[in-house]
Amino acid sequence: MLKISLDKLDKLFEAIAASQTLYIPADREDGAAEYRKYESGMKLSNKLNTLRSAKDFFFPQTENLVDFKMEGKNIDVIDVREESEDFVIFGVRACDARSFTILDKVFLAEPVDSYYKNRRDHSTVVTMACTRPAETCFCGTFGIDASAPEGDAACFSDGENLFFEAHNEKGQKFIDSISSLLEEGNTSKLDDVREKTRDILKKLPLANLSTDNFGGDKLNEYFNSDKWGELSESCLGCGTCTFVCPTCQCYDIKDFNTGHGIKRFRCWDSCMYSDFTKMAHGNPRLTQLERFRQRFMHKLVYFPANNNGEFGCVGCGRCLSKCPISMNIVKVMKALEVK
Amino acid sequence: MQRIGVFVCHCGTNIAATVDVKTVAETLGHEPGVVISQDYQYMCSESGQNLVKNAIKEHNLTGVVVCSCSPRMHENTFRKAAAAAGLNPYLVEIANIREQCSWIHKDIATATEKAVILGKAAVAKVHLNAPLTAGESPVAKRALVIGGGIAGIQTALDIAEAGFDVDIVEKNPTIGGKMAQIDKTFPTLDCAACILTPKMVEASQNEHITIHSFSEVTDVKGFVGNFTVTIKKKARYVDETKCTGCGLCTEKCPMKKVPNEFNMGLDNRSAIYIPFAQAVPKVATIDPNYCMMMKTGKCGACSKVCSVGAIDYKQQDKFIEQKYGAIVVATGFNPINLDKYDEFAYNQCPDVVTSLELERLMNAAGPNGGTLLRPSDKTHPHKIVFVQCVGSRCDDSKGKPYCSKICCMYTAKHAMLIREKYPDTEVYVFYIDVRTPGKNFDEFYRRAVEQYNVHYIKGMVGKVTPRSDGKIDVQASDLLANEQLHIDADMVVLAAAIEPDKTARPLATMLTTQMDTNDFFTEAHPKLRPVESATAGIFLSGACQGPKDIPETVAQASAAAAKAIGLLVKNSITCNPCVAHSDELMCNGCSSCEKVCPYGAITYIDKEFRMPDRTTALRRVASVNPAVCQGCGACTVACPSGAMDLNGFSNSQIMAEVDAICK
Amino acid sequence: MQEAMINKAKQLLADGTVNRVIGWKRGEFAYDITPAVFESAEELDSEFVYDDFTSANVSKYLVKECKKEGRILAFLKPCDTYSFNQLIKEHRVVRENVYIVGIPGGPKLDAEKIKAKGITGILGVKNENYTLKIDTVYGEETMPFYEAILDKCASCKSKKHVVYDELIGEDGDVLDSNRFDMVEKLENMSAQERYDFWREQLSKCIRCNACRNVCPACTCEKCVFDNPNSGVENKAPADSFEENMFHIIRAFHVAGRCTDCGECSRVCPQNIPLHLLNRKFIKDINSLYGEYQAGEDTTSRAPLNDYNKDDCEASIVHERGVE
Amino acid sequence: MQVNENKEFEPLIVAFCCNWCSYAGADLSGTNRLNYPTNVKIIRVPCSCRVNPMFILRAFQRGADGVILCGCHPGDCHYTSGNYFTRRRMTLLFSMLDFLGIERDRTRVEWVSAAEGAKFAATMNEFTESVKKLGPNRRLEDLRCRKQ
Repeated sequence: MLKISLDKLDKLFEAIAASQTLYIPADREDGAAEYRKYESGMKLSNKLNTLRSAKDFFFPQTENLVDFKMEGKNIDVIDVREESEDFVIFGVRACDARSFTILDKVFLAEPVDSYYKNRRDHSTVVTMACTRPAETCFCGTFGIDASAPEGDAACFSDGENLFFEAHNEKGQKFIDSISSLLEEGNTSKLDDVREKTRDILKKLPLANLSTDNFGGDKLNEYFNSDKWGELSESCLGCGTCTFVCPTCQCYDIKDFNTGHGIKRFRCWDSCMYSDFTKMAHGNPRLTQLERFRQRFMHKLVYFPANNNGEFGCVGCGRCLSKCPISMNIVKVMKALEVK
Repeated sequence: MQRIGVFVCHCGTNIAATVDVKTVAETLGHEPGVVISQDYQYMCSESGQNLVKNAIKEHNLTGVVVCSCSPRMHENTFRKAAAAAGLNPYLVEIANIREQCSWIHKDIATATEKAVILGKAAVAKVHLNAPLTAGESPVAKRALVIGGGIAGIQTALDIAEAGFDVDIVEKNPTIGGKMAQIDKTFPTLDCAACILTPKMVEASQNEHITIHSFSEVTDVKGFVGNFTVTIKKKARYVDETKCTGCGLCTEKCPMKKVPNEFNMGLDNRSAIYIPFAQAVPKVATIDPNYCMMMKTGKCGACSKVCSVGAIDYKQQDKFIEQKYGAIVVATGFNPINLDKYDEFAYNQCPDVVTSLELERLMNAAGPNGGTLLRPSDKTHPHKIVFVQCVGSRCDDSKGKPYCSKICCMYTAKHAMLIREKYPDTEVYVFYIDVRTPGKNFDEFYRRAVEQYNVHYIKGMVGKVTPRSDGKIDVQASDLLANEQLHIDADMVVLAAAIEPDKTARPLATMLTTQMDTNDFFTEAHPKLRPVESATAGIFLSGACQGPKDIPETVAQASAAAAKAIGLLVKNSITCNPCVAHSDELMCNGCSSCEKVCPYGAITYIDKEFRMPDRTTALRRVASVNPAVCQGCGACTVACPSGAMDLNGFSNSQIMAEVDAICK
Repeated sequence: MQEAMINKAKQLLADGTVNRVIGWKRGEFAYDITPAVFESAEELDSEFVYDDFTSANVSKYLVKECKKEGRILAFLKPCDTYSFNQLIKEHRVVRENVYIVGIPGGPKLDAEKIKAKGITGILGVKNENYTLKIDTVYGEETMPFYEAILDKCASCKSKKHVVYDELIGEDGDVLDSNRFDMVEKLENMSAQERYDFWREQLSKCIRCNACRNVCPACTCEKCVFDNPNSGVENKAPADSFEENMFHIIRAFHVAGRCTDCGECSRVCPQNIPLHLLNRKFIKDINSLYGEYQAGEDTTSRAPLNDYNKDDCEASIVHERGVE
Repeated sequence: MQVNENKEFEPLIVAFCCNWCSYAGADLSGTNRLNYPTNVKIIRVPCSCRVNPMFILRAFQRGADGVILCGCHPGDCHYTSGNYFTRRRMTLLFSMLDFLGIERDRTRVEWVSAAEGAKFAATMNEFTESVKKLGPNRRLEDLRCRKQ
């Protein structure tokens, strides 16, 4: 496999950034990792994952859709769409990489979301295999191998070198573009590392969590489960889980009056919010129980029902560590399963 | 869809000289919702108003913006015009392009630009104006006067004179208050009782006046025109309706060692008593703390001698509830307690007295029958020292920061009376300043100094020490001569500061009126509304509002009566529709709004609401009484959820103006 | 402690004093503890937990709980009692419907602090003489207890319970805390530095509303920021202004009401030190209008619902400190 | 913010004036022809205590460079106590804005009575000058509202 020595990462990043915009996970001052636009000298974070998911690249929290310009009693409609430039997201973990597939199923299905597609088309996703998964990881539950991530191209560290592997044409093009920095390397140590990682993955506390009892056919079993009351009673109705989630894809479209025009924009919405999908007649889900149920039913039942059994969760564990009251999909799955 | 008319006034050249009114009218004509935009020479003139009225009818306008002078000038004019044309008057907004534009700016271009922006702000606001209707609230045709001193009596007489029923609530067994205890009045030196007691009798005989003596207000509910007051008639153990005031019981009562409050404790009364001969009502009262019958069950002397059987040892407090349209507070004042003034030896020496005690000592109905004698040995004093400002104009916590106002004059009166009656008595007055602003006041004071040779000394008394020989050593400084003085006086008279009655503060809470830090009631405006409290329907009479002498008190009492009558003659009152209102669905019931409301207009009710989960729950929500709310808006900012909003100046209206201006 | 609490809860359930108990429920790991309502002795025995990670302030749940049938037992830490008292003051809870057992408070642990040390794959955490023994899939790790405590506990203001029906353990005292140190540090920076500091912090905001929704002072039936008719509704920080606006107004709305329980910063997924905004108001109130601790009592007037005729003028802001 | 032909920075000032004192004071400065800059635009409110901090932030969001709040002198409030509440609210709000690094001189509270037309004009002249020195409001503006 082609490889580069880890101490030459700077050179690699410089080379990528010379031709297109590069984003890498970097540590910010408070210690958390976030994707940042690469600038000289920036160091790759050694954190397991970024605090916010990578979905922002394709589905940003807010996005202007169209402007209306008002002059007296006239209104002009202005398309504010900008063609995206090519960019590389480096160091995406297996879970986030899978989340893109899930988002694609939503935004690239007819009618195609052209804003999303534009960014997706211009991106190259370079993933990186995990070597130190955390207790909150349960990507395996959804058939994801943290040591063999998807993406256009993937890379693997054996502690000294970074090995590259292309998964498609885009990925191959990316590797070709940096091939001058790469050399063929021996993967025997890497194989050990991967073996070890897989061992660890098996030992994680959530390793045995299974989706066997969930899926598109479970609507009736779970919708009226008496567990929802107990599960949702401590839910604060905040949007933390939704906003750190790599697969949550609900949004709201709003108009902002700037004084000299209207900016129509979309922004993330959360099914946990009291005004979620509020319509002229009111709100279809009046209680927090219903809203809470919606989130988990969507991920575990509705989404697989509409997407050939694919679940709306990738087991990244962000909600497990960020929920203010530590209620999460794992607890929900375990509670529902118990009959 | 809104149909707004814009009317730009030239105001002759007042506006048109600096603002290009045509441009303003034309530009505003392009604003969303504006269907007609006109300019005219004088919009406030008859024909200008007709222009507006016709436009309202012709274009079926939903809102009107007049760009003209200040709304303080003609807002009402245009509101009336709109109303006459069938448009709700509160759908009119004024853009002030004269006082706040053409008159202060010189450059036509920038002034015009600003006028347009102000016009746009008004258009933006009027888009959100809601039609408002001034509510009406009925007025109960009865007044309550709290306090039966000269202030309360005068107010009650004036209100009764106008033909309205008035109730006086007096906490003591008789009305009359402080004035009844005073001997003579300055600056005319006529006898206080001679001028007061006829008024007391007049009050008791007036068919419109009901006197609740020995009574207290215990609860006040409601609002202007519609108060419900609970009055406690304290048990006096004598049936008021039967007692003839013959006084036989007071003579026969064996318990005669009760300090006599009326005479400031300078002599004693019996356990059953009538405070003084001219008391109104002239009804006996039993003091249960001293009555043998009440304490031990053995006696009953009064009951035996009472030929009408008025004595009732088992009498209970009685509560009556009454509706009033107006309430006048006349709770008066008291001299402060001098216990903390050790330097003046008030508690050590009986011959150190307060001025009010001196009044009683000199009064013909007083303990000495009008002869001035020392309380200690009943001898005639030959040297009397008066100390001014005892506790007045004081920075420390013992006293009061304010001037008690009446002391300078009554001390001059005392000094003069003593010198007149006892020329062999020397009188010294120690003062900080002598304040005599009042008709014939300074002349009066000068007479004391010049004609009666009262020794006025600028300086403070440092220490008063009773000596074993019965004399009192007064150590003082003479600031003008810059020397220390020692006077061996026979008597010392302290001009104690006066303070509001202790019942005033709990009463203010009940009435939701405001008090200052000294517990004087706060008037609605210190200059322009001196006899009204900030709470509608509550008026202030006499010294409860601030230190006052008798003429001022009577003047204010009549003024308060006039204000109360002005309210009582109305069958109903029109309420300002620009008042706060609470959106019950958003209200948290947290009480923040209530805390900042200066009028007590906000109350809370428990109301049943449908909850999201289809159950119902009881929630505490704020409710604004539009008859009481004056529309300041303090509550709207105190409310975190924005449930509280203000008609005419709503959050969205003000923000629309901000947006328009900042556009 | 946990044992004593379970016993107390069982006893109060058994004698009918209460019909349910609000406390905390064990999670998947050592630290992911969820507030929960228990209705039976069995539930208490199997799931009730009170340990070094039990930090969530349950007083806000009582707004909802006290409207239900019967009385609820609430275990309140000292800081939680201030929140509850403030809710009593604002008529948001019905005191009689809650039976309060005061329990000793923190310091409580912050799992994020442990993870920040690079410790991961956590299977268990034990406190042995104030050294944390952390069992992980990668082997055992240790770290000093006090390096892992929550920031809010590091500047604890009081160990005293201001409202309770009974206590387990001794009551403590109000403490001299260093809680205003960081506010002061910021005050002493230049305006530009302060601006840069807050821009960096607030630009992290994702408007998840966790700070607001966890806040025991934010119990509005409808928040202005969720209300389309309020004119300031916004769902996402679409501009840096909106990031500022939300946090300024939120802090202003709880000014004089915030008890400084620190939950806002604890729950912020983006680690924004939001409590500093509240503490700034508290510090200003203390220095300008006299010491005031929200939640200390249920009758005093909140500083913003009160005034003094001699209050300083707003110009004091322009005159003091660093420009 | 406005930029005139000379390209000199012209700040936009929003002045909230209470109906009873300051608005009347502003009228009086008009009656007496006491000039102050056109930059100042007045919004009438019943009492200074009606001004919600949200209005002030709103003004900055929409492009105001300075916001001044005028009310009756303490003790003279038409509603007796409104301005006392205003004083506390604004002191705390301004302190918070300062804490966030927003220039202090963009906000101000001034007590102007109905008789103080001269004071009103002087205050507005002075405030406009001081905001002019600060330059355009950048720290508390909403970029979406900036005029292109």
